[in-house]
Amino acid sequence: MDLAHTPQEEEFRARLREWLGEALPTLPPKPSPDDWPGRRAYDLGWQRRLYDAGYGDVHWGASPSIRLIFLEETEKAGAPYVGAGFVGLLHAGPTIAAEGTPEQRARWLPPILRGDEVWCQGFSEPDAGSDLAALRTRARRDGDDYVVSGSKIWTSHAEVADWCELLVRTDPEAGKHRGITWLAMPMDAPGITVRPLRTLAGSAEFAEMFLDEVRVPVANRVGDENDGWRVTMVTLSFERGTAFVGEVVACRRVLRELAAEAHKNGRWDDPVLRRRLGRLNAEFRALWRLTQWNVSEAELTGGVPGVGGSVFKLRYSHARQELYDAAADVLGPDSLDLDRPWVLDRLSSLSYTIAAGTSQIQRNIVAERILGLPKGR
Amino acid sequence: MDLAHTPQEEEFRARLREWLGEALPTLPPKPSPDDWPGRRAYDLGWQRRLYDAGYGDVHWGASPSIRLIFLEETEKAGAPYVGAGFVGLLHAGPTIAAEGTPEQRARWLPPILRGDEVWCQGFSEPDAGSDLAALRTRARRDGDDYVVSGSKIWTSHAEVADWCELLVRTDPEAGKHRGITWLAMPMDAPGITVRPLRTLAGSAEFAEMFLDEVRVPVANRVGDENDGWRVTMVTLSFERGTAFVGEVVACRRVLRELAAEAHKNGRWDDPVLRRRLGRLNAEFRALWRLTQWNVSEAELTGGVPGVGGSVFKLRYSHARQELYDAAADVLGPDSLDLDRPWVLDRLSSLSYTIAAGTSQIQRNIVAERILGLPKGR
Amino acid sequence: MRFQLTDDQRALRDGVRELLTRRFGAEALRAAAEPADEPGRLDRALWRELGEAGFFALRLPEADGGVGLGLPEAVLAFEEAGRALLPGPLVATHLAAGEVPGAATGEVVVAAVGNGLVEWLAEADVVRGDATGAVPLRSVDPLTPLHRVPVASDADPVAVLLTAAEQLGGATRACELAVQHARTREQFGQPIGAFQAIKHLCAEMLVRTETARAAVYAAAVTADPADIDTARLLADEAAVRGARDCLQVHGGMGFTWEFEVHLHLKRAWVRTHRTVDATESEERLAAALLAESR
Amino acid sequence: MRFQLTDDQRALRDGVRELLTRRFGAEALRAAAEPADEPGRLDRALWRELGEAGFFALRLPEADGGVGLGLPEAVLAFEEAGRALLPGPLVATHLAAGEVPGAATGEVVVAAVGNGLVEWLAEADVVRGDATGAVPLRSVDPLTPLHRVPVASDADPVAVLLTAAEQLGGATRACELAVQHARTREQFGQPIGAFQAIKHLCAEMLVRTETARAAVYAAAVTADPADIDTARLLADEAAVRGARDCLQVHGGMGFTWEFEVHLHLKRAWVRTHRTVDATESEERLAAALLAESR
Repeated sequence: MDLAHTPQEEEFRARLREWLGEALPTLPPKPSPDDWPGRRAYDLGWQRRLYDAGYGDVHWGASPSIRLIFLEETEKAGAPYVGAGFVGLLHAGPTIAAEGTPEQRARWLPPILRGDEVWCQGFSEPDAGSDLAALRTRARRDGDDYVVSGSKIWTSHAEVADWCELLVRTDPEAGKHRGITWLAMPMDAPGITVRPLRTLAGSAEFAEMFLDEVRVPVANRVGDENDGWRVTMVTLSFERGTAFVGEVVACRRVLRELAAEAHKNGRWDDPVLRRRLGRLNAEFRALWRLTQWNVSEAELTGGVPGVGGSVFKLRYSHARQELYDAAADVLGPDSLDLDRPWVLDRLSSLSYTIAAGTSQIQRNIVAERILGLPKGR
Repeated sequence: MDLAHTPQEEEFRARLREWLGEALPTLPPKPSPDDWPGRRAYDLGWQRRLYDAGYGDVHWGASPSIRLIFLEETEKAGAPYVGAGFVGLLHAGPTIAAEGTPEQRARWLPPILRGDEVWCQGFSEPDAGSDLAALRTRARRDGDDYVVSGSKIWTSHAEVADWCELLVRTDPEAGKHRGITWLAMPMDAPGITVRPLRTLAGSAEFAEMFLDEVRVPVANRVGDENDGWRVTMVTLSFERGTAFVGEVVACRRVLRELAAEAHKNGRWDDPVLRRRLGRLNAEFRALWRLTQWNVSEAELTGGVPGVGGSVFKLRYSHARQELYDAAADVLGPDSLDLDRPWVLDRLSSLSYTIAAGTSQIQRNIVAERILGLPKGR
Repeated sequence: MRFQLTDDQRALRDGVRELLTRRFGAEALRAAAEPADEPGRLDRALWRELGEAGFFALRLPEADGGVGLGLPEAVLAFEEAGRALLPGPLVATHLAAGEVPGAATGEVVVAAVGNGLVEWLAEADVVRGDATGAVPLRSVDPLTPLHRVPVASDADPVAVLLTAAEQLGGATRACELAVQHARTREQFGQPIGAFQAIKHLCAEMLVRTETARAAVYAAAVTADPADIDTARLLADEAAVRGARDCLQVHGGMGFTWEFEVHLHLKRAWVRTHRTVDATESEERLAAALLAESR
Repeated sequence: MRFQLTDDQRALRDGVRELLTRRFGAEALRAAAEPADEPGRLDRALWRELGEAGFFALRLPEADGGVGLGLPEAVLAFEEAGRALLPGPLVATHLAAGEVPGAATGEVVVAAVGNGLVEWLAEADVVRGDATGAVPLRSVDPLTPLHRVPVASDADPVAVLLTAAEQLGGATRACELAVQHARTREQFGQPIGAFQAIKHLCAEMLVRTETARAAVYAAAVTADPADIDTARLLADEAAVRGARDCLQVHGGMGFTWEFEVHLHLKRAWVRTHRTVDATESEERLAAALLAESR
């Protein structure tokens, strides 16, 4: 049981740090959140920089420890995260790498790694949220194409994506988890309508996507027809181990800033608030240790992520909400001002117990898959 | 909407107060918790005093408002509560009054009211707790008797009871809620074994009861054969409106004592503890208002208690546990000393979210019967 | 003791609800929250209609042209306003009726300096309290424009109570919305309300709401300071946690701008800051315990 | 980084568990908790056996007759002690090894003055700290006799950490017991663990336990003061809430004296008072934040 990295890993960290120190000052200014083409260019540009410096495949090829160090250091240095590259680097890419044909890998992977193409995700539907396998977007075979109709929701970066990893139903007669197929849909195909979806934080971070007889070549299918559920599960579990490394580092920074702000505005003198921040310090220190524990486990089991990701996600999403509630108490009435730091983050923290599996679903997973409790009738 | 009592009610309160002022100083000393015969005599003696003074039937005949005042004033004066008379006065008695024949009422009710006889309750079984209707204690008809075998648990005062309100299964073929019958079992019948059951608080407040071919006359059946579930539901809902009046009054006194103790031992200077006590003050003030609300509702609907009792019980049982957790913080390390006040109460508060319907069951009741949410499949 | 709504009180509540449903229903709420729609403008016609209906003059003596009712009735009206998420400086204008000419009839809009904040400052005709140095902020609640002021005014206990009544209304609405969704939304082949996880969230929402209701109504009857502090603590909790649980029950849908639950949450946050700090209510209730123990 | 148990550490943990299951299993625990059974007596034979197994000398250098292992191994051993609810002044005696003759081998039982309390004072051969004015109290934990003392001793951080390790063991056990019961107990025609209400209680128990585990093990590796404060706060929470949830899952059965969960809860309470106050840990962690922010 130890927490020290190997000399090679520490060397990786030192090199990365040095490179970040040189690269970050040369970054262009960050585009505004509503400037989608600008954000695409910015995020892909950064990915290209990483690629050129030899860090392009850190989310894939590297060991969990290296990935941990990469995410820790980039967050600490204030570097951009994957941004528009998210689905390509962390969902679609790994799926294609694991399940695609050599031709598919050659076609799709290099542009992801080089920061040339953006992917978005077409999984959730209005009537298939927690119950993702109930999806109804229909694909029927017509010659060498699938013809796809239906609607998807919570698609991020859809406005500027080149490709969409799409789950469709190819066999409506089969059981709910069978009959699903994974397709790579070109976003310039006729019949796709994208409509921005405004969230409670006021931003249009997501989109709805309506598909009307969209033709997708059969050659774009990854995995077998009707085997898409299994293919998807690979995708969904891929990033579990290190998914929140950067965020935990960021939350710990926010905590320090909260202490400084409370000290400045006088609320530090209230022991109720102070001890609450102390407890949150414990909380996020522990979450960092849990991350290290999960990463080490993934490393020992050859990178296969366990269900431990659900344990982490449950605890973390609630801790994040508590963090921003504490931030509101540090701010007092200023917590009602969207121009103050942390106020928008408080709003977006509300999605953490919902997105990527609600806390209720996560508790089912933990209870059934880790603890072996029976499914209800 | 008002909180004032009628002049008649206030006159009742004044008379009661005066009487308590005279009666209480003449009470014999309280017997030790392990002295069962002593406790029986003490509790029945008090009931007899109430009866002689015209308060014997206050739990039954009186309006909810009068009952509220009675419970409030007796608790404030430090008078004994029903004690060994609990099941007779609040469960079996009301059931017999509502569902019994004239002969049954004449036989069993006067001794309860006069403090002559003690009843205990034989409902729960080792395998029928939350799922009470799954009870398996079997009664077969043999001439003018039922012959009863099985086991019961959580029977209080069984050692000194004259009668037991017993739920038995008379038709094992019928659906779970059918085939149950309500019997009054004489506790001196041959075949009854009572074994004290020690709780985590260290006391033998409850007992297990084993029944081996116990003969109970058919004439002791209240309600029809196989109609016992309906009969029982009447019993269980009877006391909902005012069940916890005395306890809420007592909890508010405990809160004041905690403030005084904290002030004495210096912990009052800790704002965390102080504000917690302030919040608990709000909590129990609100629970008192909710009691008044429920009592007024019962009065308007002719004394029929609603499901609002589940709302109250849910909130109250958790508040009571929080109260005694706060008491532990007021005491500090002394909270580990059983000779200190509140420490034993803290232990017994642990049963509140379990006994008489766990919080989980209560939430089902609230969700399904008040909010109309569907039963799960 | 008849701690239940009278028939008149029930009629009053239904009347206010009917008016608000007609004049500020779900569609109007959605439209008002559209940022395109001139945020921070008050619907003066609706304001006068409220005035005509007696919303502001509710507690003024009939001799002074008021409705001559009491705090319980005002609490019921403000509960409905909270339920409908009615925008505007309702509490400030209600409290100004009889003191500021035109407030009672809804012709004059009155804002008041609260606990370091002023709501609706720019839209108000009259501002009570010292608003010197007021700075606008970008309000988290799209339906409540806010200014920050350096000084806090002492809170009128009635303002605390009426704010609690609004919180109670918001909590009630959040519970209704959650239950409605849980009954109809299907996942895994059954309404999600059939799952215990959802069922128990809804049950706890109701428990918090009904406990807060008893506390708020009692404070309206007694006007006792400790009862008012109690009402505000319970109602704040019911409103904030209710809106959050409602959001959780709705899943992704609750996270969209179109669905009203976020407006309830944001307004609930605004109301927690309107009068005295919650910590002050806690301290006063603690001090009351100590005083009673002597 | 290999933040996982090594094979040696796993073997050590299994060895301690095997020893404790054999020598202090469920039956022995029940018997020890029987008030008839001379409460407050320590099983000296078992104590010596622990000594022989190296429980107390675990961290002493081999040159001094110790096992020569480190804090991580000690934490694993104490976690097992917590899991088994092993009675006795284990932490005090372990810390005395190498300083108090006979402690390392289990021949001498050592008690220590803690945060206003001394555990096992009457049974101890040696008492460390100032126990003047010690007064016995009627301990809530039938397996831990307690004295109250007027002064508190400064807490050794290792004592804080090993106590956290015991809490972790108790939390682990409570979760196991709850899951076991939820799998087998049937109500309403199915195991109660099939109901989401129970399922989610158990899931949260595991989440608290595993988060505490990461914190406790990390503190054992670094021995950093902030890591130790973190470990104690998380482990206290996991142990106390775990025992309570375990009790809730067991329903009435959990409320009986015969079932071990109440002993876990009571011991967890005792351990929260053994070293520094939790509020002190919170304050130190808050101060650390401020220091890091500069």
